[in-house]
Amino acid sequence: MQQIVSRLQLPLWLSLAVLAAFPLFELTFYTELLTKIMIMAIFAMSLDLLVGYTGLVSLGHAAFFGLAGYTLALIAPQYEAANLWLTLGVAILVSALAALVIGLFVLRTKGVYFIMVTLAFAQMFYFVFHDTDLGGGSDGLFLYFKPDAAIAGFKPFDLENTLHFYYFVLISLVVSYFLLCRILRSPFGHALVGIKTNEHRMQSLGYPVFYYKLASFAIGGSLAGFAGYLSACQYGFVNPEILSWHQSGSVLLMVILGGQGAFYGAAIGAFVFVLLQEFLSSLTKHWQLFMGVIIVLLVLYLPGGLRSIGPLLRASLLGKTANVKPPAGNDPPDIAQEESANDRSDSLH
Amino acid sequence: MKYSAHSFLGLFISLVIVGIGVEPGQPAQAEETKIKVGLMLPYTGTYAKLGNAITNGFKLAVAEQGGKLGGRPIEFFTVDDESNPAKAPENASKLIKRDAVDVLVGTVHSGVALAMTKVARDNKALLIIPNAGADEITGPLCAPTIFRTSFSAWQSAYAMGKVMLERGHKKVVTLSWKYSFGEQSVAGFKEAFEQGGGKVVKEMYLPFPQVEFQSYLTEIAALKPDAVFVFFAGAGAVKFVKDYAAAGLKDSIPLYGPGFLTDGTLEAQGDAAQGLITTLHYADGLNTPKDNAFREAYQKEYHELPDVYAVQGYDAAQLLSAGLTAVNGDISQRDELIKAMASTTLDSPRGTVTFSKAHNPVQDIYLREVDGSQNKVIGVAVKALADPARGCRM
Amino acid sequence: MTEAILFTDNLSRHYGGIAANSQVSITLRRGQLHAVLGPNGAGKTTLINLLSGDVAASHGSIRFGDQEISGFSAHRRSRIGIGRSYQKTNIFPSFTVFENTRLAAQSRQPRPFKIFSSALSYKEIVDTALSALERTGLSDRRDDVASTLSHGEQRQLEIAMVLATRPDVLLLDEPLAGMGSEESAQMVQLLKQLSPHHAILIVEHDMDAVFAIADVITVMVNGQVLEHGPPRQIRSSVAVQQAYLGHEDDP
Amino acid sequence: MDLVTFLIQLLNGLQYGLLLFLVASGLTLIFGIMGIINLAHGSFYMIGAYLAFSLSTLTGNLFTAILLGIVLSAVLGIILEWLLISRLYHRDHLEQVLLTYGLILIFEALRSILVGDDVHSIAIPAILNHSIPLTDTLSYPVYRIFISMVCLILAGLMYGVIQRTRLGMMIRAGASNREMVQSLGINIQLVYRLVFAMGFTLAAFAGMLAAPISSVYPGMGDQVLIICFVVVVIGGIGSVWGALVAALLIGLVDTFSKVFFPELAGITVYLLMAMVLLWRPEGLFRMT
Repeated sequence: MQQIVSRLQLPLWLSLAVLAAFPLFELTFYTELLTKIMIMAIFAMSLDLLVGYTGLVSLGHAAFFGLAGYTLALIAPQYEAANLWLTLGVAILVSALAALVIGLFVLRTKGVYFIMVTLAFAQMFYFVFHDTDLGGGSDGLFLYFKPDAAIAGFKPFDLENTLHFYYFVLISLVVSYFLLCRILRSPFGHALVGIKTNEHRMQSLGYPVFYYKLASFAIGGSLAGFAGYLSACQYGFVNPEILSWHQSGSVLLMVILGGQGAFYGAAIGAFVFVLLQEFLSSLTKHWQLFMGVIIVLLVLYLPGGLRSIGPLLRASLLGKTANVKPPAGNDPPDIAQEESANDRSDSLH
Repeated sequence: MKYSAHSFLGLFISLVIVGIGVEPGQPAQAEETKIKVGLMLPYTGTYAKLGNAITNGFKLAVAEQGGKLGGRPIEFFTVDDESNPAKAPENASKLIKRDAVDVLVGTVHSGVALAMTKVARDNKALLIIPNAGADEITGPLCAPTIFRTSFSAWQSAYAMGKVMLERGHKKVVTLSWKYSFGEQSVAGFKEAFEQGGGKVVKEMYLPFPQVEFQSYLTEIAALKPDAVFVFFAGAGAVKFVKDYAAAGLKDSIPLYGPGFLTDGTLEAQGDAAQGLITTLHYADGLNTPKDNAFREAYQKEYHELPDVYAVQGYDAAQLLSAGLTAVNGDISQRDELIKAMASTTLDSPRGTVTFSKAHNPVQDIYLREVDGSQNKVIGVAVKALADPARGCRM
Repeated sequence: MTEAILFTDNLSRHYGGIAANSQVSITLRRGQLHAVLGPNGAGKTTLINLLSGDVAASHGSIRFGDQEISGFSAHRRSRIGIGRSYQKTNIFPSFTVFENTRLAAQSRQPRPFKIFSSALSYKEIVDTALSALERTGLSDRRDDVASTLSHGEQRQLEIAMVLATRPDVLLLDEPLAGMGSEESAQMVQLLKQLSPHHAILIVEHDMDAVFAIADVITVMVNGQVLEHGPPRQIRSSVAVQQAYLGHEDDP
Repeated sequence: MDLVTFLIQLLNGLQYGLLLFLVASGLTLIFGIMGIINLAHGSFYMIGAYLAFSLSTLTGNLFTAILLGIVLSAVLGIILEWLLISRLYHRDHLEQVLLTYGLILIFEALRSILVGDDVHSIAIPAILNHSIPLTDTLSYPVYRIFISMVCLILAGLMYGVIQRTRLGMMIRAGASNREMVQSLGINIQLVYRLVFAMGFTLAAFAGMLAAPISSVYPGMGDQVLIICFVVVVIGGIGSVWGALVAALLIGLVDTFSKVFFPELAGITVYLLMAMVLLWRPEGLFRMT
């Protein structure tokens, strides 16, 4: 209780303050870039719930991201602004339902199968939008007006305004983060981490593991849908590429880059990935080569992600050799660390 | 113990954010007089060659005027659009908002161009499209600040409809990729062909960019039409023309299409393409003084023969030059500039080009026949053809 | 006679042509500690797997009370009151000892999908977990990460987790394996305490312990039941001595 | 649809399926035996096609190019296994996914740097550049028949190797029990290296064979990869026989759906996969 500002909270609040103050620089392009990055951070966190906390390595997460974006583009009227709250609700619902249905199929598989099957299902959605006239085919759909936030005539903010949109996304990011942390702290969240750690034992302890995984998959899908909705809003444009497997690959990369099993890690991953991409592509047209090399080096030498740099550095500075190499893939997800981001008043330790 | 790790990361994020805040490469304020041109074109991927040809053409025109247009030096900002529509809005806004370009030039891929059009409309930016042929750009999406120096999908396909009627074909099967440019090509063709009494017995589509044609060829063979109209470009065009010949159809059912079928692909298509008849707004062997001079200059500069894309890039610079000259390089006189651009008559390597009300080129569509590695002109399919600009309210 | 809880009738499991269990019929009763003996490969662990649902039966039936449960999944069997421990320690190595048992206790929570309340705010679950730790003597290690425990302590944790699910039937696969003598004695003591209120099936190699605590012993060989009865009867059985005790490899 | 057209479409479907099998068999072997999920498998196909292009331009003969290409891709496979893949055996699937995803980016970039982004085509060798007239309008290209025959022969060879030879025995044993193989004193490291090189070469070889009919273009590996995943999921991981059946099934379903439901053609194979998953989550021919 006495630790109102926990160890983790200070840097997080600092980052938040920087983000909140950034638009004061009046760099429109970079404000928009940050908006995009924050949307990707929500997307990456939603995947981290699956990868880092439930042990479900999904290579088809872009399906839910794209589905919500398309939902917005399809239900929004062409010549006026759509209602934000209504369309947002519908879009998230569509993503959640899709995740439930796909989950019923893909969760029947495990391991390598799961990876391939999620990829294949996402690809199926890609082709639905790519090959049929439903969503404008491979050319995609445009959204000429950003959704209107008015509730009963009162308009709290205007998304057409770059600044308003920026803060709307920033608040969404913060809310998503705390929501996820809360879920993680719940009995349900603890059970998910149990499943990631030792699914078989969870089963024999009496947990209907399938339904837990399904619920997690649906929550992750919904949040990905939220991010997809925001992304479609930002650019007023959806295209099959937003549900392509490269998009799924990129978001998985963000999660791993930051360090799976910590939501703020996924957010860091999103920041670093997008900025890296910006930076490399401004250097050379063959930026993919460098990106590829960075990925390979990351997997070989920093499997714990950027999040593990600190401990690694400390270990090498102190001359410790133990624990320098994190046990690949089996890192215990940081329940405790995430929890400390919330208050610890009910800790029983 | 955890403190240092997390504070490190927090610091890192902060630094990154502050870092990008400081980094933007503001061009020096001193040279106000420069006109900033943003080239958003594909420099990697399937269309990379087209992007380079357009860039070369544009820069050739600038070089011919001593590195200036309308008396102003030109500064280029380049973004590789990767032909990826998903990244298009962001790339376009990068040029408009970060680099604050005066003119946006791009691109090849229609989907990307549509997204650029939207961003340009939203920001009221001047946009010159040197290739993408989606009908909407100079149709429902038309705007005073948006120009095109290439063609609309409708144009070359409509001309082909007339040609195939003249050649006595009545019953035709069409095949194309299922995306708007393909569908619009087929629609343009069908309009001319059925108006003249022909009949399209079957419209077949396959998803873009699939290239497994065998089952479609089998169906064509079973339907036995008088002729086949196709829209394909690039890799798909290469493969289709070869598969068509390998299936033995080339000798029994004649194949036609807009010129993209055989442009920039002849080396790869080899014998399979010989004798194919296509329509396009440019051709080899036009033998006009302007075209000959252009070809010579281009070859001297880049050590290869120019293609239709280079012409379109060249004309984009000519169009901009016409506008800038009219306002003596003062790009802030936006209305005057646009008026001058819209009413100009370009002396293009392809012939004389004017602009329609929707800012689409009005131009001759040539009839061409593949001969060796060239698309030799054999006539004019339709003179001074203008796109109907359906849905344009301007 | 004490209450019979779990019955099997001609329970069999085949792998290809090999019968890991063949026509096993046993009855577990509350208050009775039922030990299963047999040489390696006799099918003892398979029997536990069959009862717990980790492995599906090829033939035969399993009844829990008056319910046929051979079609139940493992988690469902756990929820109706069949708890098991594993021969190879099967815990959550990266969690604290407390969280291991708390997670086990939480499995009995009536509303599992509450996603916004703190896991630590459920007093009953926490109490169950703490009491399971206390009974297994792990209370003072509850904040340690499970992987740092000694082998014997991990075995105790294994049992604590089963207890935290409050089962009626305990299926214990070699709970004493690898324990020191003091820990063993403690575990034997615990088993004695648990016996009156649970039906316990225990697979164990430690003969002295088995004969000291078992009420009933079943001897298995090659997947089949060889002999069945109270310890005295088993000790004097010629068949058992020939098949098993005669060439026992465990000292 | 008349009978002749139906039979020709059947032939089209089988030919497509056989080629798919060639790519997917390497993928399933690498999965099944080494436990590696390899996203870069599509890139191997792409590399094969570009090797065929570069080498046939260099030597002027496709067959020479293919022979050289096989040797080169086997060497490349061995180097790749030694340099990178061998470090992945004890890592989890997530890291394998990422590393091989990184490889895709690297290979595409190298392709762009070394060969450029143009579309290229490769001439069909003169002796195979004929067509067999089937109806008055349609002929069937001999080269497509040639591809099918080669694929069939390879499938037979693979069956023979896996069922009859010592290497095959190691492969089968390696798939079912890695530790056991090690304890038998078999050099598992060597087996893995061979299997990976074989998988690489199979994919590359398929790319070389297909190059004359598909032409050679950037990003050609992507589509192949995902369809191969579907093949492996349907057939069952590690089962070469399953891959053959699944590939033929997909070839037929894809071809006929293009004829009957052109709108849904892209989706039908995935629907097929969904149905198989409901029925048998482990695939049709899961190796046990």
